[in-house]
This record gives sequence, structure tokens and C-alpha cells, in this order.
Amino acid sequence: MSQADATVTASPVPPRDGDPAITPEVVADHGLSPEEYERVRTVMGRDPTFTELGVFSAMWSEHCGYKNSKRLLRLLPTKAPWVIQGPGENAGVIDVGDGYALAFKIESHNHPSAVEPYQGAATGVGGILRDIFTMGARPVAVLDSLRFGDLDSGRVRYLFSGVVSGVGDYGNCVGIPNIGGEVVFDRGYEGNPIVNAMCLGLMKHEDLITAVASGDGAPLMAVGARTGRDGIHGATFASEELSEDADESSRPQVQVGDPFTEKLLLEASLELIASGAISGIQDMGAAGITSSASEMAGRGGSGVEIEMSAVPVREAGMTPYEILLSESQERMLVVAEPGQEDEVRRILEKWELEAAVIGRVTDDGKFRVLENGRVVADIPALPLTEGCPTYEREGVESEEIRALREADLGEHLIPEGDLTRSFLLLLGSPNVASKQWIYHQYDTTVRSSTAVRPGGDAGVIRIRGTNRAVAATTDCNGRLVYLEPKTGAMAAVAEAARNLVCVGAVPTAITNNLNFGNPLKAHIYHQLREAVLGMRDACEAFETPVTGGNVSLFNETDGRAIYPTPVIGMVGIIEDVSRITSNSFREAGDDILLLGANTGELGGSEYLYVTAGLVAGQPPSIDLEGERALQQAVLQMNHERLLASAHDCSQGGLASTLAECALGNGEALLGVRAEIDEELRPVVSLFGESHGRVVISCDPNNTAEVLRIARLHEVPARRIGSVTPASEGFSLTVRGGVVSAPVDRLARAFFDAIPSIMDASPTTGP
Amino acid sequence: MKVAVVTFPGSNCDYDLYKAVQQVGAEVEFVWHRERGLQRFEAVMLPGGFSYGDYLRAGAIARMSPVMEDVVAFAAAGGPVLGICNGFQILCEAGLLPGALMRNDVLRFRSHDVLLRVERDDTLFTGDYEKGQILRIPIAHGEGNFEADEETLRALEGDGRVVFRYVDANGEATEASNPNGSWHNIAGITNEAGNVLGMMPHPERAMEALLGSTDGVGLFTSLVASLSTTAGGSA
Amino acid sequence: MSQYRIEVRVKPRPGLLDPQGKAIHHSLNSLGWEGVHDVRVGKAIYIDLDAADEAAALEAAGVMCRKLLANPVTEDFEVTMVGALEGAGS
Amino acid sequence: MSQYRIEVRVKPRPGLLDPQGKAIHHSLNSLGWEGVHDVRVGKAIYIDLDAADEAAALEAAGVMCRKLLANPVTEDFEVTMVGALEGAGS
Ligand SMILES: Nc1ncnc2c1ncn2[C@@H]1O[C@H](COP(=O)(O)OP(=O)(O)O)[C@@H](O)[C@H]1O
Ligand SMILES: [Mg+2]
Repeated sequence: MSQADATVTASPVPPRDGDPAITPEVVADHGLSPEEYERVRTVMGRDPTFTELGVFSAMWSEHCGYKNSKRLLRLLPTKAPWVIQGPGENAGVIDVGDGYALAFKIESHNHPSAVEPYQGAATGVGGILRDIFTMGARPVAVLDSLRFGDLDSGRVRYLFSGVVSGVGDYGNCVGIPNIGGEVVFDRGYEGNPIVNAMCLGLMKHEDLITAVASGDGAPLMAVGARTGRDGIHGATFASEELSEDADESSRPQVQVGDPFTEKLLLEASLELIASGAISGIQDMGAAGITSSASEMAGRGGSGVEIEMSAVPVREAGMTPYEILLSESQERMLVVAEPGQEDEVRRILEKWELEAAVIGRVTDDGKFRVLENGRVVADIPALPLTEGCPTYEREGVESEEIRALREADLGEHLIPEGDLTRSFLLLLGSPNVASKQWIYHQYDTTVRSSTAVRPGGDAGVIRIRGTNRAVAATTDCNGRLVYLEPKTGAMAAVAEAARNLVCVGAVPTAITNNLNFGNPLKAHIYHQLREAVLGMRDACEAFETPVTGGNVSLFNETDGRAIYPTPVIGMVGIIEDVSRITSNSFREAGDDILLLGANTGELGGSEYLYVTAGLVAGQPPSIDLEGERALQQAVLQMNHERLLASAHDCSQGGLASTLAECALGNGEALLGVRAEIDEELRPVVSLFGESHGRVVISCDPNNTAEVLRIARLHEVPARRIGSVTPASEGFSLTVRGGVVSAPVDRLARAFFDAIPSIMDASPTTGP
Repeated sequence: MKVAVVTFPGSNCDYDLYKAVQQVGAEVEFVWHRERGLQRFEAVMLPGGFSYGDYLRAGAIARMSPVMEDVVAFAAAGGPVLGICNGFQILCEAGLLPGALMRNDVLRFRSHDVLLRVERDDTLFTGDYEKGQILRIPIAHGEGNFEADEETLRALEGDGRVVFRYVDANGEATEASNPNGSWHNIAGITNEAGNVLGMMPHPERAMEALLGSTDGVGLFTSLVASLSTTAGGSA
Repeated sequence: MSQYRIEVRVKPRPGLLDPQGKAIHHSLNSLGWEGVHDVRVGKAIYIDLDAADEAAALEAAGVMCRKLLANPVTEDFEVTMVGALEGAGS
Repeated sequence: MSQYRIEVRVKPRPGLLDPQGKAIHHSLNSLGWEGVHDVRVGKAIYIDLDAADEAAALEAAGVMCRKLLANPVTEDFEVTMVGALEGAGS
């Protein structure tokens, strides 16, 4: 970087007619601090033009430049023999065996979704799909991780239903099955929803292509949709706090998604890559042509020259500034092999799309922009992409949060005896209740490869022509991260891994989305840093390296930050599809066993939120070695085909987990008779959310062997009861307490919760 | 037997359908919507998806494609034509099947397994099923609400052209088992001649136990069987 | 040749169920507009096109409706002239 | 109180991409209408409602648009009077 600083300097560029003069206010409006602006001037060796300032502001925004997170991200483990592509490309890539590779990544679209939930979510899915197919992989699955405020607000219902239909309509139209995700409703996300979308793509190893522009003179082509005035400065916008009074006019134009064009672009891109007519391809995502072109040049160590008048536009009279920063969707930048421009055009034309040569690769290390032959921007490429100043800040835990964590939960531990009413409340909480209302709006079976649909612990996609499958899950309990960031982040990684082993997959690698508040505040930076450290420790312990991710900071409304939410997207490999295990009980008469032990904390639990509106207390501790042992034990049981079902114990505690196993997808209900004797308060035994636990069921003939394997791995295990016919009801007895109810009563609470809220009450528009 | 799977910009179940046909041992080829000539095929299939994004109305723009003229001719000559989901919508728009598929009455996309009752086991497409048999097959659509005018509806029922109906586990066509508001729980119909079948559910996604159901296989084996008995006879 | 803007309104046929209209009707009622008795939802399509004169533009739009824009099984349509567009040319 | 029918037209805001309009535009062109330069698609909503007079009916419809029918972030709307309805009631 410093090398490039020294060798490549900007040539003089006269100001463009009609462009505003650069004042300190204009600089501030572009989200650059005075120091950062000085750095721009040093890099340039002169004052930037207005167009150049726009380019810097996008590339040095938090979104593109990772100013506040880059140094922390360097702490994460990224290597393993099976990692083919680590962080830094459009998506991470791992080997999945039999000649196949898996590309996967997660992306956030929080701010756009807060402004326009439907389009925000839809374009979020569109963006992550492009990140995958620009690697040469065919997208095979989508997951979505969502957070909203409580559903009792009309505005929240509006955001929730808009986001779900946006995610659904886009993925459905392109034809990528949704295989899972998560949703949490908590006042901590009121006003600032989280919308993260993850995509998985499969390819043969030899089809991998990266986004690099090299080869002096190679033509640069814009393909796909035309450039309009949408989302100008989205990247900068995504790096600022929202405030209630941000009026319409100050908001950037909403980007509208066109999934139909995306589908064509997907097919055309894969065909382009296979044709050999191109050497590089990249999505024009955040910061549009600016970031795609300069990053391709930066990675290739070369330069680019782009002629604005050659860019196909949707509206007349667009300035270079607007064209460079437009975030119109469904566009790609392609580096063609010299002489292959017509072949590129032919392929695009078959898919009824446009392609235009808009510039070329150069060898002078510059990001140069022309307007009708006149230079309007001339910037050294490497400092632009790599030279963004990065910060390491001082983090301090918030006293207020510490006090919440250390709060005495004594009075909440008192209830005992028949706790069925609390249990029904918990099962009917939208956080625990069935999420069918969501995923029944998502096509989950298109491509005919979905072996486990949403509703299981992890989604599973088989790989046609092999005996293998890949599994994926997203997880994070933001309340736990809020109360204790480091353990909370470790817990998110651990839960993801548990979800994978429950379906029979070996946890292999993660992508992650760091959704946090304003990192310039010391206590937020503390959360960010601790969470990254927690993620690092867990990933090291489980040998699941980080191959990529996304950072979304400044998630605040009127100064109130969301819960720190480092969403973990983990993928795993199943070598033999016949071993895929479901999370619902299979047969009356099977034994129910609990693996793992209750560590006794009630802090951060859904029980406290539902019964007392409380997010407080000491969250459950986590033992990474124990988690690892548990994973190994479950995998071995799976391998020996001992399991009828396996389900990770998480939100809602043991009672809710058993109910979920019994209720399944609602089509074949079963009953439960179980008892557990722990030296704990009954509410903790029933509803505590200790990590490291899995509920399994098995043929009674296999129970001894299951227990033996658990012992072998030093995992606590015990038989706690049996699966019964539904007619015998549901009961779970603990020391000093019990929950028991007819199964159809549980089914109503569980399945009707979200539909009855969403169908009964109108949403309130924007 | 050689089957054409016609693809339009935005088709996305084309590959699934291709694989399903292959699985029952028939030959299959994709035909892009701009290509002409279907004479070399013995059956034509229109896959699901979102041709032209379902913009305007599902199937409305696709039915203007050049290949549709040939599909119409192929059907007129008695050749078997199967439209699944978006394919069904295109067939209605093209007038090869009566009625229209309107927006689901719940106004939401619906994607899950449904149960279908086989109403006819004497069509080209259902010989390997039994009348009254209940099939588990996924649906995934936003516009599957079958409507037509009174007269057409009466004719459909009167002539026994309803081939599949949404039912519950007891085989009853109840309101609760109707995912989209279709008149009389209609999930699939044929034309008068019986050689064109349109259905909203996706049999091509119900071909393997691993994926949850094998109940779709019968549709494809039925077609192969009926074509081989009339070998050389059709279109 | 001049350029004209035509407005096409495509409406669900009377008698046909209109779930979307029903849902909006219901929402309006529950938001307090009890005096709303019926709501029907159709499409408004704006077409800018070259034509020799207004009559030719309207005529062309009518043909487009019959061929593509409206489904005769479920929809009716109306075509109206918005006006001539200035300084036209693609 | 009389009953009126109001027509509301909700349109995508200028400058915003209208994928549906784009697809129809493309289709019309390839069906031979090369003189079609642009297509935008919105909604036409017909509301039958009780109101004291025309002005009150239009006024109410405007409020409905702002509250429910149009999304101010992406859509503009227009409200026009179709006319008074005879023999109303319901
Ligand atoms: N937004 C969503 N999109 C798709 N599937 C979802 C979504 N939210 C939840 N699900 C699915 O619903 C099931 C239950 O979700 P959740 O209650 O978070 O489960 P758990 O706590 O067991 O992980 C999971 O299979 C999950 O994949
Ligand atoms: Mg979860």
C-alpha cells in the first residue's frame, strides 16, 4: 500500500463544469473526517475533484473500507486444508469432496430494509446471489437471518411482512430454495431491523473464477441492467446512523430489485465463465462501478480506464458522479479476453441482456474516468482500495449493561409446581413458535435437491451425482451477546455447530455478519472487539475457519444501538445422504435422551423476556471443549446409525425443545413423557437455555450404545423418557415442577402464534 | 420416447423436469422459447418458474413466444402437452386450457407439500395411479387460484376433466386443504381432448424418497407407458 | 409521427373474486373508514408511443390490450389519452 | 350521505426502476410495436364509499392513499372522481 502511495500519483484534473466546489461541509457530507480528507489529498498529491471525492467517500466508507473493523477481523482464523478461498473475494470457497467446491457468504441489508422493507430485503438477496455466481458457482440455497422489534407494533408488522415477502419473492423468482434462517423479535431491534441473507453455491473446482482485472488493454464491459439514479451513495448511507427525522428527500433513492433480470444474469454469467471469453467478473454492488472496477484493478495490481458516455444508462443527463456511485441492481462488470467482446455480447443477447464495452484494463495503476474523452477522475487504484485508514479504538464495557448482567434474578427463580401456563406462553412466543408463516412463503424445494427444508436444525442440499450433501445454518442470540459479548459470540458459533451435527453434518467453515451499533462509542467498540475474540476462540476450537463475511455498523436509531448481533452462517458436509437425521421424533416407543448438562443460568432467556419483559442476568457459560466433545459424540452416533432424531436445545430451554421434537411440522404429532432430576430451580431446569445440550431419540435397543459413545467422549448423557402417541399427552417433570398438556393444545400455541398475530392486526404503512 | 422441455426466460424448474423425465428412462431435450419446430418430439412439457418474472400476469408474456405457436399446433395434432405451475399458467394464457390462474386468495406465496386426490386414472398422464389415490406433492406458487366462468366450470366437472384436487388426509376436498382458493379445489385439469394437462403442484419435485416423496414418479411413468402403447401413433 | 402517452386501466371483471380488493376493503374498514363499501384493484399501465395522431395511438393501445395487456377471461380494460409528449424521440 | 366511486391510480415514482414496465415494454417491442418508448405499471384502485359530497369523498381517498394504498417511498398517487353511485346502500 505505501509502496503504491509512493509510485503512483494522480495527474491533474480540471474541475468539471457544474460540479460543486469542495468545502469542509461537502467533505463532511461525504462521511470523511478532516483527517481522512487530508489522507485523500496526500494520496492524490492535490485536491480531489468532486467526482473523485465521491469515489473516495464510497471506497473509504465503513461498508467498503472496513475502517473500524479491519484490524479486528485480522484476528480471525481463516486457514484450513479445505479452504480454497478465504476472505477477500466475493465469497469464501471450501472443498466439499468428489471434485466439488462450495462458495458461500452472508450479507446485510439492514438500512435499506428499514426504509423500504420489501425492496431492501429483495435487493439484499439479489446482492448475495451475485456474490456467489461471480465465483463461478451456481447458487443452490439461500438462508435469511432476521431481527425485528416486538410484533405488537403495527410498524414492526409492516417491516416483518415486507421483509419476508421481499426475501421470498426474489429467491422464488430466481429459483433458489430457501433452506433456513432465523428470526428474533425483541424491542432491542425496534426501528432498526436486521436483514442478513446468506447464499450457498456449488461448482466443480475447475470452474472457480475470481474478480481480478489483469491484462493490459483487456476490455471492461458492463453487462445486465442499465445504470439509473438509484441508491446513490448507499455505501455511505449504510455507514451512518438512522434518525427518525431523516426526511424522505435526504434518503437515497430506493433500489428496486428485478429478480427476473437477475435470473437471466445468473445464467448468462455462468455461461460467460464457462465460455472462456472472460477473465474476471464482479458484481456492481455497494458503490457500484466505483468499487467493482477499482477493486478488480486493486487486486490485479493494474489500473482501469472507464468512459462514462459508454455506460448504458436508464436516465438521460446523469453526471459521472452519479454513474460512478449508482447502486442500480442486477449489473456486472466483466473483463473480457481481448477480441472476445462479440462472444460476450452474443451470450448476453441470448439471455436478452445488454453488454457494452465501457473501458479497458491499463497497466498504470490508476483508476481513471473519462467523460466524452475528458478525464474527470484520476486516482491511484491501490490506495483507493487498500489505503482506507483503519482504526483501533478503546473499548469499555457499558456500566449499564454490566449492571443488567449482574442483576439479581432471585424473584424470577421462585415459581414452582405446575408451570404449564408459563410454558404455553413460551411456546406461543414468536421467538419460539413455529416459523412456518415465514418459510411457507419461500420456495424451499425448487431445484429438487432440498433434503432438509426450513424447520429443521439446519437446511440440507444434496449434491446431485454424488452421495454427498451440504448443510447450512445461521445463528446468533443477540441478547446473550449484549449481556456478555465474548461468551455470546462463542455461543453463536457453538449453536451453529450443534445445529449442523444434529442433521448429521461435520461443521466445516463459517461466514459471519457483524451487526453492531456505532463503533465510535467505546462500549459498542468493546462489544465488537469482544465478539470477534469470542468468535475466534470458538472457530479455533471447532476447526471452522472464517472464509468471509460482512460488517454492518451504525445500526442505531436515535442513538439507541441494536443488540450486538454477530450472525454466524456455518456450513457443514454430509458424506452420505442416507445418514441425514431429522429433529422431530419419529416413533412412539423410542427413548428420549439428553446429552450435555444444564449449567444453571437463567440470564438472557426467553422465559425472562416473556414472563417479565427482562433482558438481564448472567447468561449461560460456555465450555468450548465440552461443545467440541458433544459434536464429536453426536457425529459418531449418527455415523453408527443409532439416532432416530437429534435436536439442539436453545431458545425456550429443554421444555420447548421437547415440544418441538414432538410437534414436528404439525403433520404427525407425537407425545412425550419425560422426567429429569437436577439440583436446580424448576424454572431453570425447564426453561434455562444452557448451551452444549442436544435432545436425541433412538430405538430403545440402541440406548446402551448411545450412552457408551457419550461416555467415550466424556459427554454427560441420560435417558429422560419416551416418545408416546400424541393421545397420551406431553409431560415433563423436573424437581419441584412440571409442565403437562394435551399435545393439540401445544400444537395450537406453537403453530398459531405468528399467523394469528399477522392475520388479525393490520400492518401500518411507512 | 423423446420429450421436449420448453424453456422461457425465467423458467426455473426446467432442469428438475428434465431430470424427472430422464429418471423414468425417456429421452429429453431442452427447447429454448425462440426455437421453432417440435415435430421430432412425442411429448412437450412446459416447466415451472417465473417466465418473464411473472410480470403483468403469470404466463402472459411467455405465451407470446415464437415456440408457443408450435406448442399449439402440437396439441392440436393430439400430442401430449404437460404444463406444471408456470407451465399451467402459460397454457391457460395461450388458450390451450380454459380458465385463468389468479392470485392466491391468501395473497401470499404458498410453498409446502399438499395432498392431491387423483380424480382420473384413465388419462395419458395418470394411468399408473389409481382413482382416489392420494399423492403428496409440493406446491410453490403465488398465482394458483383457478377460476373460470360458470359454463366452463360446469363443463370441466361435467366432462370429468378435473384430474387432481387438493384434499386433506382423509381425502376430503375441504376449504382448509385448499391452498389458494381454487374453485372446487382444482389442482389440475385437461383440455377436452384430454391430451393437454395443466397442474399447479410439482410432480417433478416428488421423485425421490430423500427429498420427501416419490408420488410424482407415476405421472412420468404413466406418460411413457401410454406413449409406448400407441407407439408411432401420435403427433 | 408524434409521441403520445396512453393510460390503460385493466380491471377485474365484475362478479369475479378480487382477493386483493377484499383485503384492502377490510383494512380500510378496520382503520375506521366504515363508509367504504367496496374496493376493486386493477392495473394502471402508462404507454408512451409514436403514432400518426391521437386516434391511431388509442387504436394501437386497444390492440395491445386485447393481445397482451388484459386477460379476456378475468379482466376488462379501458384506454384513455393522457396527452401528446413534448420533445419526444426515444 | 351519498355513495361515490373514486378511482385511485398508484404509480412507481419517476426515476425508480419499474421491472414490470420494462418487461412489458420489451414484449410490446418484440411483438412489433417498435414505436413504444416506455411503459410504466401501477395500480388502479376503485373505492365505493359514503361521503357528504364529492369533495369529502376525494379528501377521504387522499388520506387512504397516504395511510395505506400508496407507499410514499416508492409510489406517487392520483385520485379522481368516477361519479356518484345510484341506489346505494349495502
Ligand atoms: N427467516 C427464516 N427463514 C427461513 N427459515 C426460518 C426463518 N426463521 C426461522 N426459520 C426456520 O424455522 C426453524 C425454527 O427456527 P428457530 O426457532 O430459530 O429454531 P432453532 O432455535 O431451533 O434454531 C429453523 O429450521 C429455521 O431454519
Ligand atoms: Mg435458533
